[in-house]
Amino acid sequence: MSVPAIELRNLEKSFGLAKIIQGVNLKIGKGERHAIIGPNGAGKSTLFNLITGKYTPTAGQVLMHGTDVSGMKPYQINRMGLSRSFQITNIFHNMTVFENVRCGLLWSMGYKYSFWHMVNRQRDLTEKADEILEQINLSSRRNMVAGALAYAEQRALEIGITIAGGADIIMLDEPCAGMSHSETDLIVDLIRKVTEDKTLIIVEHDMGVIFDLADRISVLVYGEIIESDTPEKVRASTAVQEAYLGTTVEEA
Amino acid sequence: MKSIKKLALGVAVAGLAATGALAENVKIAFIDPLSGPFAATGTNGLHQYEFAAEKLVNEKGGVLGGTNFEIVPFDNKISPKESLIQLQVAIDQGIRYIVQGNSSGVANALTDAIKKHNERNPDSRVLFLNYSAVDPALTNEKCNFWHFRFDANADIKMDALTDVIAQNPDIKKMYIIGQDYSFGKAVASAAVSMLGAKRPDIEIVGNELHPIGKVKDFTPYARKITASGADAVITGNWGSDMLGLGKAIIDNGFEGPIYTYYAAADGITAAFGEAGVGTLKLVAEGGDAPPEKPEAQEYQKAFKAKYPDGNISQSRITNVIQMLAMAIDEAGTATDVVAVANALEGMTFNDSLWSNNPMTMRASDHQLIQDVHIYAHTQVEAPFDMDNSGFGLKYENSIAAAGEALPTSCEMERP
Amino acid sequence: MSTPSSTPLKAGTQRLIPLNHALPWIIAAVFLLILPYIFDSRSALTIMNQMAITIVFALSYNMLLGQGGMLSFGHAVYMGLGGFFSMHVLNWMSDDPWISLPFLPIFGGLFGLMFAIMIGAFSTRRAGTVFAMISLGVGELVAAMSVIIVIFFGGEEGVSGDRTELLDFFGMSFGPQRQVYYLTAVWLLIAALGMYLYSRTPIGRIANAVRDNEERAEFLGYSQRHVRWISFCASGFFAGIAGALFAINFEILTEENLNLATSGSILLVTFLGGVGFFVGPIIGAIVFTLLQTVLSLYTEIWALYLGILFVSTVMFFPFGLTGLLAIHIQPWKLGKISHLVVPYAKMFIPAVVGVLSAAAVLEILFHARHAGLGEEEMNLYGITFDSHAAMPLIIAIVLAVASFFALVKLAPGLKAAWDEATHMGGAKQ
Amino acid sequence: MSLFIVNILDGFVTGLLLFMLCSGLTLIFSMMGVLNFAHASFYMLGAYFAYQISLLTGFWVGLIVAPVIVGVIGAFIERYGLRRVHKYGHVPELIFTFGLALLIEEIVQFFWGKSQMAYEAPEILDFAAFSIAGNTFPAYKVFMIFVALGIFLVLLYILTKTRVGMTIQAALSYPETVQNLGHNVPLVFMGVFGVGTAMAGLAGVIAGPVLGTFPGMAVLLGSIVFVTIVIGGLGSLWGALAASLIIGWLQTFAASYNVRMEDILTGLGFTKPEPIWDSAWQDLWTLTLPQIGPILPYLLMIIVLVVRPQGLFGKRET
Repeated sequence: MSVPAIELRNLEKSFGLAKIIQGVNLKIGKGERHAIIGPNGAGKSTLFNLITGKYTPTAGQVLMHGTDVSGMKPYQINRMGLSRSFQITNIFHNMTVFENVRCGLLWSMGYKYSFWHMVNRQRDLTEKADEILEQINLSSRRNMVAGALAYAEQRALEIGITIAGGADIIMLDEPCAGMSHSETDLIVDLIRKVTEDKTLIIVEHDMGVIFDLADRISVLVYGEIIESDTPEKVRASTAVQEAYLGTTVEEA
Repeated sequence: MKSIKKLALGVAVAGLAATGALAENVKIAFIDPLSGPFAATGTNGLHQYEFAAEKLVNEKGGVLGGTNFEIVPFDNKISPKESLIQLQVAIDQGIRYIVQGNSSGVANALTDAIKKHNERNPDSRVLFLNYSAVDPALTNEKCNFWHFRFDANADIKMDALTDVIAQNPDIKKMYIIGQDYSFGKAVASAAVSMLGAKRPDIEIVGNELHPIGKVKDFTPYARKITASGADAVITGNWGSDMLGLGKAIIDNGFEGPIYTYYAAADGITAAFGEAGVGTLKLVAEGGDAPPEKPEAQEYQKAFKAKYPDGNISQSRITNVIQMLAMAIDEAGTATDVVAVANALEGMTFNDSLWSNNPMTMRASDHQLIQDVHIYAHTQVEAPFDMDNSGFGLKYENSIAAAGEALPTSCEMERP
Repeated sequence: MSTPSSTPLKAGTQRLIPLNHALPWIIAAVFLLILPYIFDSRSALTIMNQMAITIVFALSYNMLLGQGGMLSFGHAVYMGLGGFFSMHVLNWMSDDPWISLPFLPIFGGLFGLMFAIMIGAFSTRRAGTVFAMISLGVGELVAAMSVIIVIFFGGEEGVSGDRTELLDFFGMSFGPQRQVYYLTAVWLLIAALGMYLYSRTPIGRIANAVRDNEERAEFLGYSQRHVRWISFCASGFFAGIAGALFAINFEILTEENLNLATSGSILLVTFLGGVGFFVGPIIGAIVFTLLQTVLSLYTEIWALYLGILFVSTVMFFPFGLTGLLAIHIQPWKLGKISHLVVPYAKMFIPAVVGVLSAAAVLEILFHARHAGLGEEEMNLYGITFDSHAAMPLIIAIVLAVASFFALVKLAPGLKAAWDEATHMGGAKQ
Repeated sequence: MSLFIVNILDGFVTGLLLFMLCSGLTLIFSMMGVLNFAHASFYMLGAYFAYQISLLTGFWVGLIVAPVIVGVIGAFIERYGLRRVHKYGHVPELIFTFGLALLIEEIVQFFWGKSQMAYEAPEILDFAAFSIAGNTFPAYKVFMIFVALGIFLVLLYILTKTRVGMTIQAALSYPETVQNLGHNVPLVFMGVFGVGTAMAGLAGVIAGPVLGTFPGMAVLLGSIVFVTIVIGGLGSLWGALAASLIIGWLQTFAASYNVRMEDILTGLGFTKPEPIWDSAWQDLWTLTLPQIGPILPYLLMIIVLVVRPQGLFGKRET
């Protein structure tokens, strides 16, 4: 196996006395669609925040394409090609939908901290942003203020902003939370479409989504990964069932 | 404040009002703080000007055979920038005489601006009659032909003060404390050099500056002064810094004299009250309480009748008004300020309400040479007290024609 | 943490001046060109210059507050230092000048920029309260330094210079006020255009993004700290230009150019105008300068009115005066602005009477309390009366209360008209 | 040495006075997330009301009544002003209190004019409690210490022994638990703001006679109070106490000892340029500690914020 896209080595995180992540080891290969599941409070969001640089690990390492990124700032990690979405919708509410996507593009398209380009005059930016709007089916909402969008549309925009920068590792934190069945189907299709040929790491409660999307699944319980394998094997694992899945599988 | 409303012309049409005609009043722009922390001093000064113009000029037939004086107030919020704007407004209204006094910083800005204005606009020259700003520089290195000072400057006052101190053998140790800015420093350096010349045996046990307007509690300074064993204190503080410092020193049990420049009126006399008697001394020009001349007593009574809350705290204001009236009459014009300035220059003035001795506007630097007194803060009968407190300022020592011998570095350039 | 909500500071991107329309800029330029022919007195020119300087300063402040979400209590530092350095450059060159006056603001801007780079390096690490407090601390420190370091700041007298001592510029010596006016006006246009264009650049857009949601911006590859720092530096640059313009106009800089009162008043100006709009600070600066210079000629308690105006703006119109204008854009676009004319006209008289009589109450009370004993007579709106008598006060109170009730009574009518005017469709049936 | 003890006592008084302001401000901030820029203005109102009342009935009635009036005004402002602005976010709230501070200063001048008021300590306390090496320590200052300590103890009792107090205390450390106050949240907010401002008012009542009652008194103290709670850590009562005392002593000692830059520089081996007034370094050479005393708190704040943004005792980031 080549260098994994993301590798976690003995990753630990404590808040005061509470040890939330206790020694996680995980390798996620390039192009893999990897889901992280676990009961509430298992530390999934904390793990996400550790990988993306929002938190600094207490011990252990995060490697991205073989480079140690632990302790780096979110923007540094993002620049190396990792982008994430948020569990609670995290968009620029006062900007238009179009501008939201454009903000996601600026860095990766090389505009960085430029103060000598006029954004409105950059045809490449506008075209790319419109292309992404097309992909996430929000072209008709282009000039609306993002805060005025319906919830499902905001979730779609969230994904749009996340993928805009063209990162090759995409991390989605409960993209389907709070959605109806039909909306969920649309979002799953969208995720599949926009993460083609990319590494996807996803946290989700909806098991249907997980088993639909994921190539591999890791099960996080009390800050430890108790199982990491293909959906079939995870579904079959007694350890997982005991610890977590149990009835949920049947329900799904 | 009714004269503020007389300014109804406002800014936009201000330019139209230019060129004072014969029948029109001689307008005098009063540019001083009328709002903000120093508004009390400014407002009181304005009242004194309005009253003096009315009583001493207009009621006596005006100048040039019937033209009245009119004081036009401008609020400069004690800001140099606002002062410069108000100066422009005043000039646009055809005003040729500017009076200002509070803050040497403002005075410096004004004298500089007026000098440039008069150079660039010979058709609308103005005179600057400074009635209170005592920074020595104004009549020394920064002097100019358009500026006249009616108060004794800080050096002259210190000269008088040190003359008096020199005669007091009880003073062996002196503490000098002041606000950390030009005036505080000027007082300190003058005190050091003059004491050194007149009483080399006096030890300066403390010479320090504190930030201006920022000290909440002067107790630590008072402790330090007591600890130094000083027999007397000299301070140029004013406003709440004066009150805070003085009260802290007295509260700490200090009994020697505290020589001040500005420890009176605007609430300060009232706030010191009984506590200040015997310790507070003040150096200034002006009259006794009650003044020696009967007409001055009448004047002061009339003023207190009109402004019961006011004080004749800047008695030189009457000198400004009277001397300006004399100069205008002598020059025969109120519009040609060069002629008026030439008349003022070197003028000897015998009719001051507050003084029996003549005063001279020294030609070399435009500094009025007059008597300076050391006052004691003590009980005074109304209406000659201050702040209606029953306390006021009485002569203790007098120096005739103070500062006459002090040299000036002024190199006057005349038009 | 920034929780996105529709706060006035985050209103963002209303485009009152669209880029592809140069028209507003041309109108502004023409307006500035003819202005001195309408108001030609020296004081009017001085006040217009003062306005222009305040506009540049307020616009630069809004780069922080409005566009960057940074509340600063010490912005005067950058304008003041820019001004002081310009003054020193002016004095240093006066013996042997090699530039002419119109280029001086470049120096002011560069020195403002220099200090913004230095101070921003640590102050922009965080936004919100920490930034506000550091700005307050730096503001206090620099203001205090200005009194202590006399050799540079000139102590209480400040530093002055003579603007005519540089090289003539196409025959202009810049002695006369009018020449200075045109210099200031040109720089006003340059600076305003520069700041406007800045807000359309990638960094300008991202500054908005960081203001609204700094966390999200971090995960888009942008360091929130660097974004704030860059905005801060740009703001310092333009503040420095304002400082140099001040130096040119007043030929003196003093401690007041650096102190907290100046920093506080620019916050007032900007907020009054409306922080969510590019033109907000411009309107704020014009209104504030007029209030400060003109109102203070008529009444002693102008600062009280200003305080009331400011507090009620924060309470009732958090989008500022510009916000008040901007809410009329929608009815205008819908072609329904005419619906508002009648209710506005109805309210006009009670509103004017209400404001004037309320002011009269304050004026009478103030006069009765503070005027001299012989000065019971006061003059208000051309009427002369005795301020110590009860009648004028009662009349003023009755008028104020009556017009207040009239306004309350008319309010539902206005609201209905508003609903109608902002409601889409139905107008042309 | 005796001067040192006197300074310790003086600094203690200053510190406690600061703490009376800071405790109210901290309470308000912890509960409502509002940094009340106008806090010192309520302190000023306290002094002026007490002065006005003392003209009629003497000092002691003012001591009780003035803070109550200030508290009622504070609660009123919270209810009809601050709550209105609250929905726009914290920055507009801060701007609102900033405007309020300006407005209150104007209102005070409107009624009382611009001069200093002759507000005096009661005669019964107008004697020297004791004196150390010629430095008298007025009884009034002893009284101030007792009032401040009394306030502190009462506050401590309320916060630790009463139900509302414990909820408030929980809210100090965990802002989200404010919700546990149930449907009375607005009332509690109003109450906390009222009590906080009343404490500021009380501080004004007892400080007015010592530090002067004039329109500038709020500005003089305003930003220092702010600085103190930022140094102590926003939301930490103990931090506020510690920072108040630190600043009290810092300012007292800075004013008391004429440490001169000249001595330090000479000690470091530099030679003083002569004559000093021609040197570009004149201001550095002539600098003394009392000159920079009042700005030391700001310097301290900047250092603390850069090194430890949550303040000395603060748990959460601002």
